[in-house]
Amino acid sequence: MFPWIDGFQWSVGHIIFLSLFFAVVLTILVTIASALWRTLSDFRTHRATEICWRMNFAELPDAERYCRHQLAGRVASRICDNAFECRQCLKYPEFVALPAKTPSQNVGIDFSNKLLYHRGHTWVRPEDDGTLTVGLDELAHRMIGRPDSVELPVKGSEIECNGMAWRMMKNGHEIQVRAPIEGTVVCTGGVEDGWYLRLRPRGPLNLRHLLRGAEVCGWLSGELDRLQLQLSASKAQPCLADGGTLMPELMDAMPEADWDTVLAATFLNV
Amino acid sequence: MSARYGMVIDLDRCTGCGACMVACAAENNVPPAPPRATPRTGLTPMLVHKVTNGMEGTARREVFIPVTCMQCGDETPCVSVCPQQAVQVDKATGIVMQMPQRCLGCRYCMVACPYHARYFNWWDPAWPAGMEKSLNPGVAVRMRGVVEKCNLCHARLHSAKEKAAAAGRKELDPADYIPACLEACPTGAILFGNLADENDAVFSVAHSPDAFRLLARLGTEPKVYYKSGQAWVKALAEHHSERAKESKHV
Amino acid sequence: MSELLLIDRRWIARGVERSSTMRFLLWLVPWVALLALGIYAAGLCLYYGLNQTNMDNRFAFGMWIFLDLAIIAMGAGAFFTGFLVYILKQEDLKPILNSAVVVGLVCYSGAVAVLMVDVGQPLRAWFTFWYPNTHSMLTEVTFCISCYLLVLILEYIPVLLRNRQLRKVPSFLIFEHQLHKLVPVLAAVGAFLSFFHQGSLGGLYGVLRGRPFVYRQGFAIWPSTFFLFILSAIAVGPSFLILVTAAAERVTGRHLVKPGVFRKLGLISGVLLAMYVAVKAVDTLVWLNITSPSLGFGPRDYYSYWPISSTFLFAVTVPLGLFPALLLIMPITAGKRGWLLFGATLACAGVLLNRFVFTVQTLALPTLAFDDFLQYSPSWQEVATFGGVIAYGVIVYSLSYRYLPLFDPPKGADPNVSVD
Amino acid sequence: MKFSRRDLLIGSAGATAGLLLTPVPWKLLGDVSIWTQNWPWIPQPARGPVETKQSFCTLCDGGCGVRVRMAAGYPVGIAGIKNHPITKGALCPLAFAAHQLNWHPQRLREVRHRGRAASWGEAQAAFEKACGEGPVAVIDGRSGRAASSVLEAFARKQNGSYHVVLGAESEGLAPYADWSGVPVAALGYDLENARTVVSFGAPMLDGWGTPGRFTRLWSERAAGAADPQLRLIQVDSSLSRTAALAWKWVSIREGSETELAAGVARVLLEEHLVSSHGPMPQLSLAEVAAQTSLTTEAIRDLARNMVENRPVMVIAADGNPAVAALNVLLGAVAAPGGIGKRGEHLQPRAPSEASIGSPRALLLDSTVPWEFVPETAAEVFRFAAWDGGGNKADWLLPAPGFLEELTDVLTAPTSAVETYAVAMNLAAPAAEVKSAAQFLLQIDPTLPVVEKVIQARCEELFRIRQGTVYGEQPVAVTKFESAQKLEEQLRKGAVWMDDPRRLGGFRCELKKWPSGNAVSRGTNWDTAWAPPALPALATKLYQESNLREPPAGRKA
Amino acid sequence: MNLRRYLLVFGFGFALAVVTGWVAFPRALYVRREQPLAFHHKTHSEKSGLTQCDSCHSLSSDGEFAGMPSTEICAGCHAEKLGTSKSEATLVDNYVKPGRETPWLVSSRQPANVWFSHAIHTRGGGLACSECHGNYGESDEIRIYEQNRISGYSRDIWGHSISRLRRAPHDGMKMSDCEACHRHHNIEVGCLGCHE
Repeated sequence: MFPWIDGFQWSVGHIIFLSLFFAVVLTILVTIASALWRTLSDFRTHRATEICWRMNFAELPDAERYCRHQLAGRVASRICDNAFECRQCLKYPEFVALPAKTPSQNVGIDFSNKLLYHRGHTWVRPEDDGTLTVGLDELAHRMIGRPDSVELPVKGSEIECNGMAWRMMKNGHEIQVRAPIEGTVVCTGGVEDGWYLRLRPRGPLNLRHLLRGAEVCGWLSGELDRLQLQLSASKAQPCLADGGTLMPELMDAMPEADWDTVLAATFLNV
Repeated sequence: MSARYGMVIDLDRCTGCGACMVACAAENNVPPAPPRATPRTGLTPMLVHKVTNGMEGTARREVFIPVTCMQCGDETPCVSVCPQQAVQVDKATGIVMQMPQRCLGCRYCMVACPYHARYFNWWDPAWPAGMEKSLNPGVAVRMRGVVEKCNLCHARLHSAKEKAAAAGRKELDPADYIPACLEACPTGAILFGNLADENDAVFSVAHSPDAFRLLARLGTEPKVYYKSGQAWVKALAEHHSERAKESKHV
Repeated sequence: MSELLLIDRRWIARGVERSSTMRFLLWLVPWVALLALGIYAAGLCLYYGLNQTNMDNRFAFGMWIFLDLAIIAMGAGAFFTGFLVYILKQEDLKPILNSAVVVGLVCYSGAVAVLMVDVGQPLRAWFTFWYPNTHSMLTEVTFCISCYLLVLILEYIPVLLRNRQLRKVPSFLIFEHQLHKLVPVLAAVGAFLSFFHQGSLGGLYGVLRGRPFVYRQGFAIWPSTFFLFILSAIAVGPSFLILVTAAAERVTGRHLVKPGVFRKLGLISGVLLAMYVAVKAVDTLVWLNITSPSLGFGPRDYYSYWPISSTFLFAVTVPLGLFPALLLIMPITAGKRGWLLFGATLACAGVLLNRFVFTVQTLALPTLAFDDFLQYSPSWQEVATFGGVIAYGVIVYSLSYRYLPLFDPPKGADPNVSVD
Repeated sequence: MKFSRRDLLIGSAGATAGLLLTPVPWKLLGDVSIWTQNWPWIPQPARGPVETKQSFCTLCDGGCGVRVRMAAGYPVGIAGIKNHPITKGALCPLAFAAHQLNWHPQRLREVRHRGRAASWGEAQAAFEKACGEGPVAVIDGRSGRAASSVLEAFARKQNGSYHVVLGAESEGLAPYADWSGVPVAALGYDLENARTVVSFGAPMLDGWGTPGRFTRLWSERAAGAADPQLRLIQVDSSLSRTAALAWKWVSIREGSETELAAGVARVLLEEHLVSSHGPMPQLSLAEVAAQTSLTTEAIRDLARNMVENRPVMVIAADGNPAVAALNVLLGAVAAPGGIGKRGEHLQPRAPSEASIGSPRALLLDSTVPWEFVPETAAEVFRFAAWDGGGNKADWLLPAPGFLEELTDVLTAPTSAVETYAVAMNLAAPAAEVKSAAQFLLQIDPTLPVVEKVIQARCEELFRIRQGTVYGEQPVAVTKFESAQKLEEQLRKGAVWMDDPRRLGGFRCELKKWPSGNAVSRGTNWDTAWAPPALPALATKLYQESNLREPPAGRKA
Repeated sequence: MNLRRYLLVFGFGFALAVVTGWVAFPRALYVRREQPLAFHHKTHSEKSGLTQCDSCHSLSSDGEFAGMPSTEICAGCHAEKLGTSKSEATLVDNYVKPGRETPWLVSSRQPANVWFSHAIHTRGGGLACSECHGNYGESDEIRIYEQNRISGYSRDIWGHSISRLRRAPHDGMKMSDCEACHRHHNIEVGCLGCHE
């Protein structure tokens, strides 16, 4: 194996063989090492969350990737391939100019036009002092009801858009709420306050990727349909009469449903 | 000095008594076969085959062919195949050396050997109670799971070397190095010596017209020669196509 | 119980339909039993030594080596598909790539496991790396197989990390992401390694000048069998992939890949097989008329024994060589699934028989004129040990199929409808 | 801060990485491999000083000289003695593993009474009781040894009887003894001077007589030669190993030796191939041919071959008088290269008494072959080193094994010249053993002591001043200055051999052509010679190379 | 971001393993065994003038090396107690009087599969004893015998430092040490030149 080991020969064949072997082993090791290194640096440069989000997004079926403009009825049909990152979307300006056609109907869940919604069922409210308040939307509330416990990030910690904002426990299910936007935690609220986080945005404020107005209505109705299908797909008895409203404390009402899947489907999990 | 130790076995002198086998086994601490052993799973570094000319009645002839490691010279089949250099040809003596302690028991060398002169330790070596007192101190007992073969009574070469060194000689005395098999042969059918030395008796006999080697055409250059006046024996050993009927071994 | 169902459910990728937990467990039971038996038999061999087998001084290699050679040839599909996809950019084969990797991993790790039982001193196996004899084909095999096994594991990791639960760990997901970017490098290395060890497995026999039945002349340091084994391996690899995938489809009752993929694999397999048969024929003629006679051995020294006779040689070349090749190439047959599978089966059988002849027949034939033609039948320990390996393969593949994205599901389908 | 499962995983990952940079995995890997090279359950040879000694093999009455390598006080290797005057270094295959025989699984290690373990004390008590109640018959396998004289003396004092079981070779000589009145023990074959040896089924090259004596002769004078100095003609029903190597093989129907002998005799007489006039056998040549399945021509050829190249001798496998008579006819009796009469310088061997009668007890020496099973009602005390299996002995008494007993080695039955040697007890006994002589000496201390007898015989040899002592160098007895020196030499493994002498001094008369039946030995004892229990090794080797069938029931 | 914390935990595990492997492991690997009696080379060379190794560790004329002197050699002087030391008493009472061999634990003993001829190395090769055995002959203490728990070898075979770095020339009697010396004197011997 090595010159000082018994059986080593300074012959051409021997040298060639061993150098080939070492070359191969080296290549393999270098491959592993570089993969590890890149992983590490992704974390250091805060790109990790985005990559995770994009990879998960890539796995989504089309049904879960309707573009906001389709939801708003501005275009007939459009599938997002940009991980819902309208801020980097080149098409955004031309579409947003179009008029929204979706009528603002009652989908059984009330939502506010003052709030900007994220597909993870969180909303963002810009405050006057330039901070942003983040809370859970009505649908999530109805589903989860009163969480058994809430684990909020400590003040001053950095939050990444689409990364985990805070963690809640309900009936043994872990719910990792996605952050609607990146920023630094200024102060934290709770269930009683109706909001959970107050963030100071990183860099110039850009909320373009959040749903608003007509889009929300389309989006929520879509979500409700999916939720219904999800729940009836699992071994739960039908619970949503047409036109009926979503009952509160859904998770308590149907403990045997496959909530892991449901929560993941509604993005209420990282 | 670079010797080429080899043998000439005179088949016309071999009575097939098996003394060489017993002496070899005793010298090299070969354990007795366990009850489950078959003739094909035993250890016989020296093995005498009984071969007939295939005729019947009074025309029938028999010959006994002792087969051991042929100590192949060039193209040694077993050496080149061993993955971890557990077999090598000794430069000084030409002996093909098998190292049980290095062997991992892949048995590739046994597949490579055309003479079936290599044996695998299928069992842990075991002797009847007390018999271990009769083991030859010059030879290490092999462990289960390794290949072994004739090393030309290497323990005897060792003591010959030691004797020479003690007497301050560089060359060892041929009388000190005599493998067990030919020491045991009652008819002196086995001749042993240095094939590289033209004055050595074995050299001239090996080059006599009666001398031949097993499967010589394989080109493995065995250093064990055979000798017989009977044409059919020579033909049998060299030309494979003339097969012997009902040749006995297993 | 329902807990178990839920947990099992949570590990299955979202939006794909899999058989119920019960059915899956029932399916596993017999295989686990077989695996347990195999482990017991292997344990016997390791504890008491190889006297547990029916190998002997003449049959130094037995059923284990023969089947190892066979499954390693079958596993060639892994590196070859990787080579086609990443190096030759045959993107349409991508859907079966993961499945191919698993098949390769199973075949190679299984073979290595059996080898560890087969050698008399497994604890010293590392000597081969420490004191390598670089002239030995076996050294080449050992180095290549162990390196390639490492590569296969690395290729398997990304598939593994895409599991629904594991991917929740961000670092895993990122690592998978990064490693996946580098997989082409691994594919290239893997192709290089497999090329050499598939070859050296043939060289293993080709260099044996003491065994005229397998001794071959060749090119540089490599006898002709070196190249023949490569060719036969890459020829049969895709066929085996077809069979495995087809079997998976049969068991799961789903269409896993588009028919086009089978067709393409079959075509590749067939063409290569045809080439193999041609080269093999030439090689056999050269050997029988030049190489073997020069060593003093004629055809009747090989083919005058029952049950082994020239029919074996014929079988390998025509009914199990040329015929399947045609089945796999000709559109009329290759178009029909049944014929395609039949062809693939024959192709695999052919290589199986070829490896058998090289391993077992070689040892059965006497070299000394006064020696006999011997026969050998494996002991139950040998059979069981290998059965264990097969069980291991089935189990690993089943688990991978259930919990990992082996055949990536087509996008845009409604998650509730069983799409795969 | 609290530790999560994730911390544990990461920590162990770190530990794994760190461990690779320590000697732990690598040293363990190495040490485990070394362990496989020195597995504790694998026996290793003892360390200790190595020395080489000389002695004699006493497994059979061949009296071959052995060179013994001793390590840590036990024999570890056997070889022949080059300058042994008769065997010239040749030995039978068994001898090379004889030192392992002492550890053979069938070695008798304890006294057994009717199958159950007993003590030496009980055995002695039982024997003394028996002696008190009636006559004792003592049976010896090899007469004339110092130990034999102890046995014989005991038998005499107990007014019991002393018998000797003859080996096959001696049986073959018995007819001449009957015809000439010379005791069998004094007769032998003068092979060294013969030029044609006709063997009627005797395994000449397969352990006959002193193994090695004839094989050595054959290899020097016959092997491989088309027209050898020494012609070996083998009459055998099957292609035995001897037949396969013989100059000529005469294949006859099994058991028709007597007829063939008659046929040959008729030819010899009819064609006047022999000078002497013997009685003509009744059988006609045609009848013989029919019986032996030979052609009459073949029989004539055989007869002519016999006289072509003289001196010739005929050797029978057993005591067949018809075959023996051929030697008389051929004038091979008391002639060089024929049947010879040895000098008897040491005290003549006691004649074996004809009838066993009905003794109270029967004592068998360990030299009696296992196949010898007397038909008697007496209580049998059997000495043996190895358990030979099924037998009728009431008492089995463990006797010394190979090189475990001091004994003298007398002339081999087939030898034409007298020899004398001493086998030393080189090896410590593997169990608590006693020879028959030692056993009897405990009972009756007045009996002669083996050492003393040997000493006396050495003095006798010194006194007669004949023969030569073959040690490192051959030294004539006349060169020795004292009997002690001579004994010393013999105890070191030298062998005394009488001077070669002109044979003769006895005649055999054939009144009528003998029938095949052996002359009655006065007993109905089965005395076929058979080898002792085989060394584990030899059995194994025979099993693996079917050179011989392993003797039944004697597997290691 | 708790990346820093993970690195800390990783480093802790790493350090722990390294320390264990280099410090604790070597101690745990060997079992220490006492010699039957405290023999001091120095005492013997000074008091009785036995300065030559082979006056006790004799080498016979045909090259056989006695190794540890037999009890009868000791008895040559110690037939009766000469002094008052405890170990001498042990020698005389336990071994000389009953005529038993002293069960020395030989630190430099090679395994059974090694054939080493002192004759060839000393008479043939002209090596001094100390070149392999160091100056143990002058030492005035008795070595504790350290035995590897797995391989059963004496610690002297591997050498005293687990890393085999910065060793005294005679420290270590592994195959590689023999080879190194042979290479240095360009002596070529095959496997069976030194193995049985």
